[in-house]
Amino acid sequence: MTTAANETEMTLVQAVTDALACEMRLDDRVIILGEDVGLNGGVFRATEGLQAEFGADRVVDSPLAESGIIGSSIGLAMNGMRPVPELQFEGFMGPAYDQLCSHAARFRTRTRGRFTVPMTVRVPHGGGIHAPELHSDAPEAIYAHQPGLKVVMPATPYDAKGLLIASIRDPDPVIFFEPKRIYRAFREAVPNEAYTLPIGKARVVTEGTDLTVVAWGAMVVEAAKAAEQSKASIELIDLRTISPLDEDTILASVEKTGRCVVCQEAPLTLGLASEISSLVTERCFLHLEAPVQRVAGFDTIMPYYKLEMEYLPGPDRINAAIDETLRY
Amino acid sequence: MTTAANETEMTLVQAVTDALACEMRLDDRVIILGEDVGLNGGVFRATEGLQAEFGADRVVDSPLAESGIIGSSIGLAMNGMRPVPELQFEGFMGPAYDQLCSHAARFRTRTRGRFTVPMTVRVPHGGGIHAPELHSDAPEAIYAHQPGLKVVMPATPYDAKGLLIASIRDPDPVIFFEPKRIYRAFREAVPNEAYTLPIGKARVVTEGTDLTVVAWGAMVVEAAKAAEQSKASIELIDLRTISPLDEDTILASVEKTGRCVVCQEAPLTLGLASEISSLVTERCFLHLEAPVQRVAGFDTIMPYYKLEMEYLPGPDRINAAIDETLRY
Amino acid sequence: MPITTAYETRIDHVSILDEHGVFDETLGQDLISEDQLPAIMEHLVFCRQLDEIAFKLQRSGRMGTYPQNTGQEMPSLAAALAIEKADWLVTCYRENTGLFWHGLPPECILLHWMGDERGNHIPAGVNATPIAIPIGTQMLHAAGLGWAEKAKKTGAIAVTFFGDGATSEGDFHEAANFAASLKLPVVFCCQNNGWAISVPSSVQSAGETFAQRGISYGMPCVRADGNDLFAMTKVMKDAVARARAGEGPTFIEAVTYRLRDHTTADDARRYRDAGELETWEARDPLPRLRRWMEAKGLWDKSQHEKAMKSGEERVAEIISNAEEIAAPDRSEFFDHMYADLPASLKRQRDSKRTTSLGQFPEDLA
Amino acid sequence: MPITTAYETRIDHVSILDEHGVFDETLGQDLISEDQLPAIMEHLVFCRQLDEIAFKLQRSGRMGTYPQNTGQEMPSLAAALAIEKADWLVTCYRENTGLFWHGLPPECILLHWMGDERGNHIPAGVNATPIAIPIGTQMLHAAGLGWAEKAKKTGAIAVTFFGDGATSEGDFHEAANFAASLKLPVVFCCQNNGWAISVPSSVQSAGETFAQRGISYGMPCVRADGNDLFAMTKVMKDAVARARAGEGPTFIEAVTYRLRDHTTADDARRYRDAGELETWEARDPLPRLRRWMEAKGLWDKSQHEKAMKSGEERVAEIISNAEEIAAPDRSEFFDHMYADLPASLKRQRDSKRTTSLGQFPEDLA
Ligand SMILES: Cc1ncc(C[n+]2csc(CCOP(=O)(O)OP(=O)(O)O)c2C)c(N)n1
Ligand SMILES: Cc1ncc(C[n+]2csc(CCOP(=O)(O)OP(=O)(O)O)c2C)c(N)n1
Ligand SMILES: [Mg+2]
Ligand SMILES: [Mg+2]
Repeated sequence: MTTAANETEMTLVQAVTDALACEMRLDDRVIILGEDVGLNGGVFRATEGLQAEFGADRVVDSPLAESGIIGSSIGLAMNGMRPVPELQFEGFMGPAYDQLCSHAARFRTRTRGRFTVPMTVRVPHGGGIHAPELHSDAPEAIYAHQPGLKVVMPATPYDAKGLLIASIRDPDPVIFFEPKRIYRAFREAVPNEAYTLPIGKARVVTEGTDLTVVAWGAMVVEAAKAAEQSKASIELIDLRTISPLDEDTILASVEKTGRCVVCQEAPLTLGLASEISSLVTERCFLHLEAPVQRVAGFDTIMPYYKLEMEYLPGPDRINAAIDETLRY
Repeated sequence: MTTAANETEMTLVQAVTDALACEMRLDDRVIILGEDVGLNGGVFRATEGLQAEFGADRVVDSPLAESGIIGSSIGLAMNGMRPVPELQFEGFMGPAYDQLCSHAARFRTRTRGRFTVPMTVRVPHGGGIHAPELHSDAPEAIYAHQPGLKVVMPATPYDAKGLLIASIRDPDPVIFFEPKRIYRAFREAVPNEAYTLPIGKARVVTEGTDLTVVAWGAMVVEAAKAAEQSKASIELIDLRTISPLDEDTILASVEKTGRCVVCQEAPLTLGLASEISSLVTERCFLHLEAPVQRVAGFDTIMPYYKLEMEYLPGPDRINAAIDETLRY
Repeated sequence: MPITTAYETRIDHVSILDEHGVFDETLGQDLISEDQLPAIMEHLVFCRQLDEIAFKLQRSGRMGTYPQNTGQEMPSLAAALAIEKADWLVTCYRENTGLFWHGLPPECILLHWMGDERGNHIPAGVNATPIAIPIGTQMLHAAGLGWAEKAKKTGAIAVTFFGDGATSEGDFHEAANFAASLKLPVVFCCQNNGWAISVPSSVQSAGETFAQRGISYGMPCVRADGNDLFAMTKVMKDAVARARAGEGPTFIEAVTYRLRDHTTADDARRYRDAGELETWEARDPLPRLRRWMEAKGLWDKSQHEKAMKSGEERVAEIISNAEEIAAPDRSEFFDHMYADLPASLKRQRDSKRTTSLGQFPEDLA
Repeated sequence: MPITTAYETRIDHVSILDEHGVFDETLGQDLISEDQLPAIMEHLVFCRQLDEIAFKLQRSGRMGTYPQNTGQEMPSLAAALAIEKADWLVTCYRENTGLFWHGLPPECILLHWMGDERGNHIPAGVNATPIAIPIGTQMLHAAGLGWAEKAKKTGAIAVTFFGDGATSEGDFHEAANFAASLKLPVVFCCQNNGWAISVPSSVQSAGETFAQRGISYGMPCVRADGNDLFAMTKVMKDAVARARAGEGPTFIEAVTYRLRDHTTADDARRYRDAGELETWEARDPLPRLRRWMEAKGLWDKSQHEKAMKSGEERVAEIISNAEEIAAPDRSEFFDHMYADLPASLKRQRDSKRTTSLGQFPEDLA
């Protein structure tokens, strides 16, 4: 691989750091707050070096309180700043649920536009890293059910940088999930300059004709492995944005292939796969050769790590669903 | 209407009070806690008279703190009590989200059965009562996505009493949503004795052959109106339990009718209707004459009450979906 | 010395014009200029009138649930007197006097309780947040608003109000702790009005005072007679000065009383002692101020009658403004969901259908 | 009297065996019987060994992330000494000494950190809750556990432990307030170890002490040397007695120090001063107690060597117990979701498929 002079090979987590640094250089309204984001650079090192460059007033170690982090970020955002709070793990979004869903999501419409909340909440997401309880969940559906929020999840370093900068510039609150399992899984060339990718647009990873696979975050990697192993011609879609959904890209693909499998880490019931399944069915019914299949985590608590790989869908389970759908 | 000697005509909210009183007489582990549940009998009078009968130690006015109410109820439940906390409105579940989903839902499996949480959280649910902001939401999908919780919602006084007693006796945590719009909408005969109805079993309200309508809570009343207005033969299912879903009853009905419309107050995206749609499609695909249709609230914040009836699905919108599905 | 003192503190109670009409000349000096007092009195008369009429509007079905402010007029008004236009008032729902003084059109409050979000569209230039329905959540927004002013180095500050009940919520704790730890320019004012709906303040805290809630965070704490405009103005001015000087937050407990039902949906006779109510009616802050002003020759009966009359007229006008506003468009609630409405929401708005087949557009409502 | 005292308080700091080896005979008398001390010392030696070995297990890939307890052995041990078998220990993750003394098999803790929920199956009769991963949430469970004992009139109580960082969470506030307001038999013990991962305790609170957090709730507060077993035992005994007598909760701040990294996933050198660490190494509670016991003739070198050796053997046995437990069944995580597994979950468990077509059962894993 060759890297152009204006590009650097980086991992997904490095792309996150780079996006933050780029945007903080360009816009001094951007302020980072959270637990351990300062000197320590965050427990995943996503904010490494930022306090040194931008100072302790712009990269702020807050008290250990998630509702406090989000609630005060809302006030910052309402008053001309561009806060980028970090919640340390998705399992600790719970204490902030109320500020996210009762306030961040509602201020624009509650005040008919007088107040807005241009805040980007960064949250490491998902399982597979051998971590303790509540460090491996996949709560994206909860926030996608909440009108007023946007939910974004990149699956590559390039997307991570472009989508994070777009999120920070977005005039509305964004929950930016970072697939921690692939934080350091691979590198790719990422432009050094700031750039944005559109929120709400999915990416067709590989084109295919037999069946559409929809995935997001770390599941994109698993789905790609499955597609590679499959004899069928798979069209793999990486959602990139979970809310609002890029309905057009999904529907156009399934209209073409007539078959669809959706992969998620979250429990089956009421996960995003259910939404995509019902959407596709309603809008592509007469094109469907088989029902949309969901490959998901089980409707159990994500087990501690001894069994986590039993829980998480991998290429095997994805391919079983692909095969079954093809044979339907 | 005649009422037997061992029955009383009552409204849904009276049936709730009656259920609590019956069970408190039978089981002194049952304890009620919440805001204003004592002398005031709750803002909807659902606990009216209970403090007078059972004393201030068993009907406890707590400090104003929803996480506190649920978190301390968890401890009570783990230690031999049967707490029945009340959250005043569904819009105030937010602060308790973490204790509900990170703890109540997890203690049994977290401790592989050493600790269990037999707690029943009563929460008035839904719109249509001309109330302020955050007093009219429909968050059931959030809690149905959480493994480890059960979610119940009655639509009649008879069901309210039987399901509430069953919930209190259930060995696992139950969120018991009470459709406040129909708290006092009608009366029916309710047995004076304690009785239970099975959690996880839906009720076929009316049998029909052309199309299945699935609803729960206050939407059952709207769906019944729609069915009455419709020329088609509608099979109306009242879910009664939202989690776990009574898949058999739904699937058997759609296998028979080949068409299905699901009605909910909640926003469309990732509401329970999406789950039912994907389930029915996966399991009845070859029986389906038309895609499952969802009739839902919009993907917006529930508006303040001047416009709330624009938001909530009523018989017109339900019938439009029925007609469209029939003509598909 | 095995047992030593780890910590020691005391909290002041401040009173200037007491319930018996005694005025402390030392503390009270130059707090509020005598010139300003008649305008303040007019404002109070008007606010009380609006509050009582709002109750009647609800009773006659012209408004939804409404929480009366009567009896609690002084704390937020004192805040409004103590702050500048650029400062923020981050309130709950019993702070009409302060909000109106700070520039909020009273129509906004009525529209809100009439179930219309347009009442929350605070006019540009008025730094106030809308009515906070979920209890105890707005103080965190105040912390953030103040933080932003600190970051922008404007010198502006935020004053936030909440009830005794609200101090039981975790968000109160996090807000106070963030403000103290990060030295944010915020003033916390707890209106301890004795009740949270039917629950007495003794259930909200086993502490002797609510003022001591602030000790946890290492911030200065003070308790004041919340029915005394002068005492409230003094503690507010001190706290505002401290915040503006970069010295961080202050915690104020304003001891006051809810003279009416919790809201129009409530009936306080179910749980509240008539005797307690009487005691507090005697401490009503309006007559107290009026008597003192009359004794000082700053107000008289004819001024009062004039104020009553012009108040009545203003109230009537405000009500008709609020009632005569054109009904919102049926799909107005889509308009401010996002800066740009996503395609799926546009389809929902245009079709008024969440169902998705849409093959029969003639069915659309 | 316009300015009066609304509230006044002071908080004690308690020290008995100080870092220089000075022992306060008055306060220290009869706190812990001399007969019991050798067993306590053996326990401490064993716990420290297990803690250091657990670190190595993680480093060699035999265990997941582990939070070392070293340096913080005394507070929870003091609690365990002060309570009865029927009382509850509701801890976070640095309370091994107390938990083991209270009867928790050490294997449980190892299994937990080896990613196995079976470690959380606390044996019947041991009243302790499992490791609390989400910070600050367990104190509410303690409030409820204590409440249940009160309701059942058993006389049993709950002692809950949490860090300095945890006191910033709203749930801490709600737990303390519920316990105080409802007079629940609960003891709150904050282990202020100076840090919450990389964040110094000065960020968690602008207060001079963490002990003053309890003032908010009107509960007795005390600060003690958390590296002094005697001081901790004294304040625990007092607090336990108060709870048992129905007088409600007490707030204890134990001033201690985290002598190791936050967890094995952390590297404290990134943010922590070497000098600070040295200061606290000199205050290490184990050598302090050992020196004093040796001086009093209650312990000697040979006993220590024996304790080291038997500790080593016990640790080895515990580790092999934890490592040799049969692997959990692949679908074991379904077994305790509900008392009765719903039909849909049974299908998921049996088919290992969340997808639902199931027409080709031969595809099932
Ligand atoms: C989070 C939340 N829980 C419950 C309610 C219902 N509720 C509305 S007002 C109120 C009492 C508030 O008491 P307090 O804070 O003392 O304010 P006051 O009404 O006395 O001014 C309650 C429980 C709410 N609005 N929000
Ligand atoms: C709710 C929540 N937020 C964040 C974390 C991540 N986290 C784990 S330990 C810790 C610091 C805890 O500090 P403290 O309470 O002082 O306990 P200590 O580790 O010092 O014993 C943090 C932030 C968590 N586990 N839970
Ligand atoms: Mg109050
Ligand atoms: Mg700590």
